[in-house]
This record gives sequence, structure tokens and C-alpha cells, in this order.
Amino acid sequence: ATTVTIAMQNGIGYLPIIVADALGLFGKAVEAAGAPTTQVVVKKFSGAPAINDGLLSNTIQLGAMGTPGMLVAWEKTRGSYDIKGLTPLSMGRYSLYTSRPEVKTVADFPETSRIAVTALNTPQAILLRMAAEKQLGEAGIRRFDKMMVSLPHPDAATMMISGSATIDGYFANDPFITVLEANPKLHVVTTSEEILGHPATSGLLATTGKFVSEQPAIARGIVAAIAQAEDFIKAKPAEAGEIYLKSEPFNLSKDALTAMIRDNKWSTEPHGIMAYATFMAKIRMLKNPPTRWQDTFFAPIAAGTGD
Amino acid sequence: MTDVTATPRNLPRPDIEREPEDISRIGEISRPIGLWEGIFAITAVRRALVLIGLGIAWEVYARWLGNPLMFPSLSDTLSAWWEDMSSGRLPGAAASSLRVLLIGYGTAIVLSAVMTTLAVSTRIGTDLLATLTAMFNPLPAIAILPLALLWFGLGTSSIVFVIVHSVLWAVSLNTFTGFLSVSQTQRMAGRNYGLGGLRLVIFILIPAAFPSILAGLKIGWAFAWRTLIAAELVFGVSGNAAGLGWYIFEARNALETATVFAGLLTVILIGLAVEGIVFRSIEAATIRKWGMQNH
Amino acid sequence: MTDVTATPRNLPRPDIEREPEDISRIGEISRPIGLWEGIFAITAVRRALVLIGLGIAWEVYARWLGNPLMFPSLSDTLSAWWEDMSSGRLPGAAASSLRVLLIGYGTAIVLSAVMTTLAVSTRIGTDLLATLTAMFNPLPAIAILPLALLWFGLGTSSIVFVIVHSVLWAVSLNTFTGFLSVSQTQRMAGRNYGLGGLRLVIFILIPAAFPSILAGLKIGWAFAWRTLIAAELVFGVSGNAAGLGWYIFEARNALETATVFAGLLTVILIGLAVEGIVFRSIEAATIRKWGMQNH
Amino acid sequence: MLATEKMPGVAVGSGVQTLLQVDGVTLQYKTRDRLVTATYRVSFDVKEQDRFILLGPSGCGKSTLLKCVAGFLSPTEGTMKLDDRIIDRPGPDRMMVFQEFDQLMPWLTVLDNVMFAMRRSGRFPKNEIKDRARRATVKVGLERFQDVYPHMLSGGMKQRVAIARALAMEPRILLMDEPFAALDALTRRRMQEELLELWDDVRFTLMFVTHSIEEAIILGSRILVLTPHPGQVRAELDATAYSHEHQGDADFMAFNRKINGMLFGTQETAHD
Amino acid sequence: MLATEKMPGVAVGSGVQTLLQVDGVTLQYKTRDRLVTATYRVSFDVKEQDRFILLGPSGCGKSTLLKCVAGFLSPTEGTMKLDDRIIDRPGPDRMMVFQEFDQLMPWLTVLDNVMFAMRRSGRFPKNEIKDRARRATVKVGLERFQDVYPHMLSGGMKQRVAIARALAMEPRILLMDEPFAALDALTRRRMQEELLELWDDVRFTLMFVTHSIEEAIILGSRILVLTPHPGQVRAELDATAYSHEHQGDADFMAFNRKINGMLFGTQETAHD
Ligand SMILES: Nc1ncnc2c1ncn2[C@@H]1O[C@H](COP(=O)(O)OP(=O)(O)OP(=O)(O)O)[C@@H](O)[C@H]1O
Ligand SMILES: Nc1ncnc2c1ncn2[C@@H]1O[C@H](COP(=O)(O)OP(=O)(O)OP(=O)(O)O)[C@@H](O)[C@H]1O
Ligand SMILES: [Mg+2]
Ligand SMILES: [Mg+2]
Repeated sequence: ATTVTIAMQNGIGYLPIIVADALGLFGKAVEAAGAPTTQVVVKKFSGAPAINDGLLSNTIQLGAMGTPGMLVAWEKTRGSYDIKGLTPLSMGRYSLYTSRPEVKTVADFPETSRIAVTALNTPQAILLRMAAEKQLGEAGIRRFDKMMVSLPHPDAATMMISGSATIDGYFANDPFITVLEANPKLHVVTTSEEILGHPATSGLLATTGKFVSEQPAIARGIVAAIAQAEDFIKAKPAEAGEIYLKSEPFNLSKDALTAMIRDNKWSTEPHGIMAYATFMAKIRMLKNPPTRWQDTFFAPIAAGTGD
Repeated sequence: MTDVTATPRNLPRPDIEREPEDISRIGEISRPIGLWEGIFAITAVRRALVLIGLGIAWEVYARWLGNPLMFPSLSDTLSAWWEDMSSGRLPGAAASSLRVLLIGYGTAIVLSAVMTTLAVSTRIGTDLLATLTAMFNPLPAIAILPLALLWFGLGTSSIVFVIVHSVLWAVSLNTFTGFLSVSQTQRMAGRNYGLGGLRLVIFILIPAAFPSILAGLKIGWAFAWRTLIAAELVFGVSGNAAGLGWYIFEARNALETATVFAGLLTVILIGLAVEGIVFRSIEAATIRKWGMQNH
Repeated sequence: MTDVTATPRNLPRPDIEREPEDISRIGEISRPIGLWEGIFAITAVRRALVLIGLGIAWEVYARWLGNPLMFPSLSDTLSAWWEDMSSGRLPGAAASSLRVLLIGYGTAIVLSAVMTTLAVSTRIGTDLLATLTAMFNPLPAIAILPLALLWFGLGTSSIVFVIVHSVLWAVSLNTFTGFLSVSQTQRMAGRNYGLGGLRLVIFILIPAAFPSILAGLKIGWAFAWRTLIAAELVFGVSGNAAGLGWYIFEARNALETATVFAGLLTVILIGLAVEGIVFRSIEAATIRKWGMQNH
Repeated sequence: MLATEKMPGVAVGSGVQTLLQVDGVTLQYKTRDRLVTATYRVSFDVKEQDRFILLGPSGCGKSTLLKCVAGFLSPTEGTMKLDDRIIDRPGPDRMMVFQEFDQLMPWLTVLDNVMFAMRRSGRFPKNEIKDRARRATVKVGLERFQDVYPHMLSGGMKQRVAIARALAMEPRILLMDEPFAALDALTRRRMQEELLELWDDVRFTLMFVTHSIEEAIILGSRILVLTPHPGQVRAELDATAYSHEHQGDADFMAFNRKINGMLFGTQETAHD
Repeated sequence: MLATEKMPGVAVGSGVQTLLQVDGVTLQYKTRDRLVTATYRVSFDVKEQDRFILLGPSGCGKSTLLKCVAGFLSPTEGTMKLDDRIIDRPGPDRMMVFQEFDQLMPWLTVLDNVMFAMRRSGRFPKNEIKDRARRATVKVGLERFQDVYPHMLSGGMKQRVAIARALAMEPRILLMDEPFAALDALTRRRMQEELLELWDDVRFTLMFVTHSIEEAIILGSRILVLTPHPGQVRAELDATAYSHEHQGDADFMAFNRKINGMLFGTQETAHD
């Protein structure tokens, strides 16, 4: 039997994988797609670089990553591994919080501010610079380079809540947004939707060209399973929430959890890929950006609609 | 030559002669020791006191700080610890971690025995060990990661590989230093009996260098833990085989700081147990008995 | 008592007497050594050969593997290295890391001097050192993180704190083991001259335990690097003051594997330089000169 | 017995001050599974300027007794007082030459080893120390080895450095544990003379362990004869009358035989 | 000189086989900034069953010569052949008793130390080893200390264990470096007798370093007298005629004086 390993990290953005795994959707969908003896295994990692390494060493076949991460991998592996997106997972929300009452827009952050993002190639880091460009023009992009610090979500959240003076800004995602929201000392400066103007794909499942060409049936099955999982999430957010809590314990009430799942958008249609790509090319994070978003996805998603 | 005894200022004194008692067996002549002094002389008691002191300091500082999200009190930690101990989650995680740890630690010890034996027997071995240690010892685990994934894929073997990397050099360095410090005379005595190569290492160098080796093993043990916990995060988990590292990571993600500290407390407790039981017994049965530890 | 010489089987032989030459100064009597043998006897040459061998192995393996994104060849790495060296980015990163490293390493050494002095002078000090080491040594840096952030915030001081944590216990353990292994006679000789407490440690224990201390310093140095690189990722300071850890982290995120390896190569080169220059000179000027290292 | 209590009869038999007062001292080594008694209820007095010899068979506790005087051990029974104060710690007033070859500091050259004690004690003016050390190394015949590290010396040379180190200190009390055992006849003789000359100059108090009866008689003004393990006092003999030049004399020989008999029983006479 | 070349005159002056052939051996210690010549062009032959004594002042290279015979050093000049083969490594055919006190394995009890050599060499049947070891420790007077670790022994006791260890091996060649220096007169006398008795039984070849002329005459069948540092051969003397019972004799004394004169010049006579 073929074993296919999907690697993911913690976070609500990967809920479709969790749900598909918990409901056994992968097995069924893969079988339906014509690869009956395939076993799909889901593994959790703590960081994105390990997922890249896993794909490149073929120890995992599919990896969940953020849109910018996929774009970088796509550029670097063109002609060798051909890493592309297989299917989007979510259009999660990101909110920039601050503990400085006087900060209303990103332009108000003083030079001494320290704003936590998880890493410099995450959606948050790029969104922050997009916002800076909007407010301050080209010069604003560089300004924030010196103010961003890389901190894991839980540490940043803890510091914001406990009123530590070390950081005064934090670009959060769910479920940490729900925790910050409850704190009266913090307020939102801006969100991803505000910056991009529309919801955008935040997490997606990527794989190598070799895998897709060798195992087209499995690839199709996985895309189908994710789509089914998203349907389930949209239809039964409360049940999806229960499944989530089993996989990742988090101190949230059922209602808050359901609300949070509703607040994030779930779609297998790629959105905002080119917005990210264009901006990343501007800040030299991509040297040869894709000309069309379709270049960065495998079929059948590439054949569908998106932007 | 000065004739010094010709001008003695030592006045003669009468001779004294005594018939020594026949004491075929002299028993223990004990000095009375006060009760408290006696209790305090027990190492375990003193160390327990140290622990209690540290515990109190923790509790007091945490309460004074009043920031349980960043630094929970000992009592909070203990209750989280107790909960997960009784639910079997912590023992399971600890057992899973310990298994991987012991494999990695054991492998590293075997490898370092081979390397140091080579190093002490041949000149090129010395150069190899010195160069490899200087090169690889400072490399963090992420440098090893790609190779680990390439060679071993995901899972236990990769973690073992990373643990070996973190233990091997420290143990080898200490062992080799110990070997080089063995007294020339003891080394010659061994070679005089026809011992050479591996037999010299086993019968002379290892016991003679045992204090250094033991220190290396202690350091290696500690670093194996550190690496294990870090590596478990990177290499992740599937299903329920999660170890202590993942336990801590999950709790951290969930902002359950008391649970994070419960995980760390488990590491501390295991560390204390290993030091207090394993290493101390080895010390008592070897270097302390042999008079190699002078205090 | 057997009279053995009454039955000698040793036949008498004639006496021989010689007038010894007057040799007020005997010069060096040299044995001729072959050129190659002579060159090979130079440690630096042999180690360079080891390095060249390792370099070739790397290149060959990487080419055979043909997976430059996972494991780039030495030549790719060198060209990435050269690029960032000449652009000044790597030297800057290395300098920034070295600064933090030296502060942390130095602080740890001072602290461990204090701790081991206390430990060797008082019984409760011994217990404290043994207990603290057993407790804290196995703790990974993430355990220290909350406290570091709490006390020092983001930035250099926190990294220093974490480095101290990773160096302190290893150096203390080795130093203390070294102290305990000092010969009873040397210790008594020192105390006989009225040395005690700190003065005994400085004038007797430290030099006498120098091989162990040096091994501890080497291990500590290596682990300081490892920790630094890991810590720079976590405490990732903003763009400009970035060190080697951040350099590697960024390159890895950008999937610039050759650059990642260029960063690691820099770590390796610094490690080799420090071992080959600093530690070897110290060894030559101390333990080897003193005859404390027998090979 | 209180440390401050003055013994009556301290000066009995001589007009000289009692310096060291050993009273019923039992010395034991206690390890987890063994209790070794080194000496049993040993009592003796050492007067100021005595050259006091400890003589006894191997393993009878001579070194242990000396270490106790030096303050490295404390008695399990009995008291040991120096200047009427119980000995409770080592100190530079009692310079010790150990029996072991590893008493030198391997990280110091011969000259530095000799200077070490002088420097640490702070008893000598800084500018004199080097000169004194040089003279001491010359006295023990090591002028050509001043800058050499101890691991490059032969066994006998190491012991001579230790002797030089102790002599250069001109201590009030000199404790020597078989210092000449590793030396050849001539060197030993020279060392004995140096020691006696120095004593003549400085008039320190000497406690000297030896297993050579001849050496004991030549060097000592008073000889403590100990029984085999565990050491008890067999006799304390006056030896003020004998020195090198008496070595062949009938008196000297008789004294030698007397001690020999005490040590080993009269039935056999051991030659050294 | 080739290792296989048979020397003419090997058996000259005696019908006995030459065992060890030392020919113009210079021994040097080379350190970075110093070159110490320990012996200079020393030549002598040791015949099978000789009791060959190396006698010389402290630091003259006796220990160095012995270590070279044992195979721990190699000459910078000259050759050293055993059974006509150049010595190039240590081996259990040449048992050595070192001068240093740390030659025992601290991790083995007295009995285990004695058994260690026998076990490792594999020359003795397993079931006999313990018995032999026990007998050897009794011979050196340590029956009560069999289960004690070396750190609990006095200096002289340690040396006795080393002697027991070497004697129990009944080696073909026994190399002893001042083994009795730390022993009192009686114990020393007993050890000398044990050694001679064993020699009488087993007829091994003995090379023995001492600084006592008396001991040299009593124990040796042949005495090599070395000059002070760096050691050169002063004389090689026959001593088959003397033993304990001749110790007081005029002959014995004259021989003693002769050696004394050779060692130290005639002007002064050193007593041991
Ligand atoms: N560290 C120790 N632990 C236990 N027992 C010891 C220790 N040192 C010495 N002993 C025992 O104490 C007794 C006396 O030893 P000591 O060294 O005083 O003898 P000594 O008279 O100096 O003998 P020698 O002439 O051989 O040096 C011996 O029986 C020895 O076994
Ligand atoms: N490891 C060494 N390195 C350098 N020189 C040494 C070393 N060992 C001995 N020597 C030198 O070699 C010479 C001879 O030393 P050796 O130990 O052979 O003397 P010895 O005759 O045994 O003297 P002793 O009777 O004092 O033991 C001495 O001058 C000494 O300084
Ligand atoms: Mg002694
Ligand atoms: Mg010698």
C-alpha cells in the first residue's frame, strides 16, 4: 500500500486537514479517485522550514504552508521539484493588535515599537509592510523592517496579555485573536481584509510536481477530501470546533469557537495569490514572480477561478 | 662541614620506655555527634532542604509577580502536574521521551567509545577526533536536520540522530581529556602487562579516567534532554506517540502555562532522580570507593 | 633464612672499569627523519589533510546526491559564502553573534567560577551545585524563555541569559569534577602554605584541575554557539543587528540552502579557528608544558 | 582537656618550652566498610628546638601522625596541642615535606615551586624571595634544573625540590616525611648536613619521619620508636649525644642495636 | 648494527648466555625548549640469571635506563637488544616495579592488583591465580589488607603491593626501580630475602635500581656503577661473593668503600 504523509502545523487555518483526517475523508476520497490501497497519514510539525525539508527529502508528500511560503518554494524549485499549491485550505483573518492607545494606524507606531510576527516571510510580515506602504509610501516598507521581531504566537500573545512592555504590537491570527479580543487594554489597528481589500488565501496544501505526476489519483482524492471537509466546516461549525479541540486543546468556550470558525472564510478557491506575489516581488522576496496565479497551482485548482 | 651537634642546645632528657598494650583488635572509637549534626550530615537530607528552599522561593516569587501566564506558581504547576499525572498523559509522554532518549544516549556512548579508542590509539585518530569535534560540536541541530531527514526520514531515528550529535562530542571530549590525563606510570604499568590498543583502553584508561568520563556522561545526559525536547517539536508527531517536548509545545500553544511548567517539572524530576539515584550510585561504587574523589 | 648466595650459579666475571668522558655539554644527538615523515609529524599538516578529506567527501556526496536544495555541494556553499563575505553581510553577522557569544560565555565562566568555588569550599555549596545542575542542566532553552523575557525583555540580554544557562552547568560540572580529582597531596601542600577558600582554588585547584576545566570550556564554547543560533531565531532581533542565527534562519525561510550552509560553514570555521588557535595555544602553554597531558 | 589549661610539668626534665603536646592520640581512617586505626593512644611532647624523629615500621602510622600535627586530620581520641592550643587547621608555621612524589605543583618550574610557599605566606620581602629560592635550589644540587617543570625530574630530584621549598621557608616547625628515602647515599648525606646546618642557624623545631635507624640517630635529638600497625609508643629516646662523626663508634652501634631490638625484637638485627 | 648479527665474544668470561645487550646507548628527553640527556653511551651486557644492579647518584638516569629496557623509551643513539632482538615495545616478559607510588590501579583492591597482571598475561591457569596472589600478599606482609583499595595504604605498603604483583608473575626478567626505598630496615631485609629466595627457585634475571651500596652488594651478582648526570658507565663490578652474612666482614666493607670511592671520589665516604 502507498503511504502518503501530509504535514501541518498547529493553527485553526489547517482545520480542513484536521476535519478530513478525523472524519476519514482522505481514505474515502482517495479510494473514490482510484487509488484504493492508499493510506493518508497526517503529521504535525512546529515550524515551516521542517515542512520544506520534508518535501524536499520526500519524507512527506504534502505540506501545509502559508501563501508566501508556497510562493518562495515555487520560485526556488522551478524546474527541479516544482512545488506548487495543490489546494487552498482557508482564508484566515489576521489582526494587528497594539497596547498603545494612541496608535490608530500603522503609521502611528513610533520607531521604538516592537511588533511581533512569527517570521519575516509569513503573511503577517508581508501584510504589515503592505499596510506601511499604503500609509507612508515606499519608504514605509523599510521602516518596519527594524520594528518587526520574530516571536512564536503563544509567546507574543502571552506578552501582550500580561502587559509586558517588551512588545507593543502583535499581528495575531486565530485562535489567539479570540484571546486578545477579550483584553480591554488592547485594540485592533488593522486587519488582513482591510489591507488587501478582500479575504485572501492564508493557508494551502502544497506538493511536488513529481508527486502529482506519479500519483494523480491520490492528488485528486486529497483535493476532493479537503473540499468535502470545508463543506462540513461551513455546514457544521460547532462540530468542526469539537474536532479541532480534540486535536489542539485550547481554552475556548464552544460558542466562541463556533463564532471564530464562522469568522474565518473557508474556500478551496485561491484568492490574493497575485497580490502577495506582486508585493513580494517589490520587496525582493521573489526575484522571478509568477505572471499568473495559475502558474503556482496544480490542476484541478489551476483550472478553476481565483486571483 | 660544620659540626653542628658539637654545639647542641638540646638538653638531654631521660629516656622513656613503654610496653605497648596488646590490642589485637581495636574497635571503633566514636566521637559523639549531635542529633542535628548527624541528620545534617546525610547528603539526601541536605539536598532535600535545598529543594524545599528552591520550591519556596519559586512559590513566593511567582505569587509576588502575580503573572501566572508567564510564570505560574509552584502550587499551580503541581496541580496541573498532578492532573496530567493521574490522567496518564504525562507518564505516557515521559515514557515515550525516555525511550527515544535512552536509545540516542546509548548510541552516542557506544560511538564515543569507538572514537576515543581510535583517538587514543593512533595519531590520525587524535586528529580526526579533534577536528571533527571542533567542527561539529558548535553546529546546532538545524544543521543536522537535512541530513537526518535524508538518511532517516521522519520519526524516532531522526531524533535519535540529533541526540547522538548533541551527546557524542561532549562525551568524547571529556573521555579523551580523561584518557590523556591518566598518569604516565599507570599507563606504563598497563603496557608492561602486554596491554595495548583496546585492552589498554578497557583495563587501564577507562577506569583511570572515570571521573572525567562520568562528568562527560552527566553533561551528555543533560544535553540529550535538551535536544530531545527541541527535536520533538521540529520532527513533530503523528497520532499519540507524543513525548514531553510535544506536550510542552502543545500546552504552550494553548497558553496553558501551568501545564508547560508541569512538563518542565517532569524533566527536572527525572533529572534529579537520575542524578540522585543512577549517577550517585555509580559514583559511590566507583570513584568514591577508589579514592579518586578527594574532598 | 635460605642462604642463596652460597649456591650461586652466577659465575664470576672480571670487573670492568672506565674513565667517563668529560662531557660538559652534550649536544643534540639527532636521528635522521625522512622528509615525508617529518612533514606528517606536524599536527597542522595532518589536520589540514583531515579537513581536505572531509571537504572532498562533502563535495562528492553532495554531487552524487544531486539535491542542492537539501544538501548543497561544498563548491556551491563556498560561492555563496564568498558572495556574502565580500558583501560584508556574513562578517557583520558573525561579528554581531561573536559579541553576544563572548558576553554570554564570559558571564557563564565567571558565574561558574563563583559556584564551583562555593561548592568546593562548603558542604552546602556542593549540595547546591549538584542539585541545581541536576535540575536545570536538562532544561531546554524554551523553559528559560519566559523568565528571560520577563527579566530582560527582547534583545541581547535575553540571548546572553540563555547562553549562560547552556554554558554554566557544563563548565561547572567539569570544573567541579576536576577540583575533586586534584591529588590529596597537592591539596594538602597548598593548605600547608596557609591557602584556603578562594586562594586555594586560585593557586592550587584551578591549575591542578586545568585539563578538566579546559575540556569544560571547550564543551561550553560549543554549546554557547548552538544555543546562540537557536536563540537568535526565537528572540529574532530586527533586521539590522542580526547575527549568524538570524542569517541562517532567513536563508532557510527563503530556501537559499547554499546560504544556510554558508552560515553553518562560518560557524565551523570559527570553531576550527578557536580550537586551532585559542584552545591549542592555551593547551601548549599550560597542560602540555606542565606534563599533565600524557599521550 | 581544655585547650587553655596549662599542664603542670611541661618543663620537667629540661628548661625548654614544650611546643607540641600529644596526649593519648588515636588516629583512625573511617571509610564506609572499614575502620583502620593508624595509631593508638600515642603520647609525647616535643620541646622547642627539638629534632624529633618518628621511627617505626612501614604502615605504623608515622605519616598519619605527622599529618595530624600539620592539621590535616583530627584525632578520634586524645588531644594534640601546639603552643597550648588545639591544632585544628593547617598553617604555614608548620612546613611539611610529604612522602609522595606528587607534592610539587606541576604547573610551576622548580624555582617557582620553591618560591611559591614564600610568596603565598607573605613572610618574606618580595625582592628577597627569588634569591632565597635560588640559594635553596643550589643547596639541593639542582642549580641546572631551576627552570624545568617537575615532570622532567627524576624521583629523587622531585624530593629535593620539596626539601628546598621547605627549607627556604625557615619555618618554626618543619615536618618531614621520609624526605631522603629516594636519595642516594651521598646526596642524602649532603641533605642531612644542610638540614643540620640550617637548624643550627635558625633553630627551628624539626619533626622527621624515617625508617632508617642510622638517620634517626644522626639527625635526631629525640627519637620516638613506634610499634608495628597500629602504632603505639614503644619508647622515646634521647639522641643528643650522636652525630655523623660518631657513626663508627661502639656507643653509636650499641644505640643502633638497642633501637633495632625495640623495633624488631632482639632475635634478629636488620641492617639498613 | 644489525639486529640479527651475532656478536662475537658474547659468552666470553662466562659460560652463560647473554640476555640483554646494551651498546652505546644514549637516552634523551626532548621537550620543546629543552633537551635533557639522561645517559650517555652506556654499554653493558646482562647474562641470563644475573642479578644486575644499577647504582648511581640521584638523577643519573637509572630509571630512564630501566624504562628503556622495559621498552617504554627508545635510545637516541646505540642499540638495546634482548635475545638478540632490538627492544621495541613493552611486554609481560619484563615485569617492572616502578619507583612511583601511583603504579597501583586505584580501582582494584590489593589482591585484585596482584591478580591483575597474572590475569591479563594469560600465563597462569585461572584457578591458581587467586591462590598465588594470596601467597604473594602474605609474603609482603599485607595479609590483613588484601581487600583494601590502594588509597588506604601507606607509601611503603603501596610499594610492597607492587613488589608482590611483580614477584607473583615469576617473570623471566624482573626490573625493579628502587622498590625498597620506602621500607623500614626490617621490612626491607625481609623483602630482600624473599627476592633472593624467589630467584633461587625460579632463576629469573633481575635488573635492580638502588641508591644503597649495601643493598647493591647484598642483592647483586653484578653491579653497574654510573656517574652523575648524565649517566655514563664508571665500572661494572662482580659481586657474586657477597651476601647478608658477609655484611660485617672486612671484605664486604672494603668493597663498599671501593664503590663509594667510585661514586663520590675518594675524599669523602658517605654512609647510608
Ligand atoms: N587514606 C587512608 N585511608 C584509610 N587508611 C589509611 C589511609 N592512609 C593510611 N591508612 C592506613 O593507616 C595506617 C598508617 O598509615 P601511614 O601512612 O601513616 O603509615 P606510615 O607509618 O607512614 O608507613 P610508611 O612507612 O609505609 O609510609 C596504614 O595501615 C594504612 O593502611
Ligand atoms: N619525563 C622527563 N622529561 C625530561 N627529562 C626527564 C624526564 N624524566 C627524567 N628526566 C631527566 O633525566 C635524568 C635522569 O632521570 P632518571 O629518572 O632516570 O634518574 P634516576 O637515576 O632514576 O634518579 P633517582 O635516583 O632520583 O630516581 C634527570 O636529569 C631528569 O631530569
Ligand atoms: Mg608514610
Ligand atoms: Mg629513578
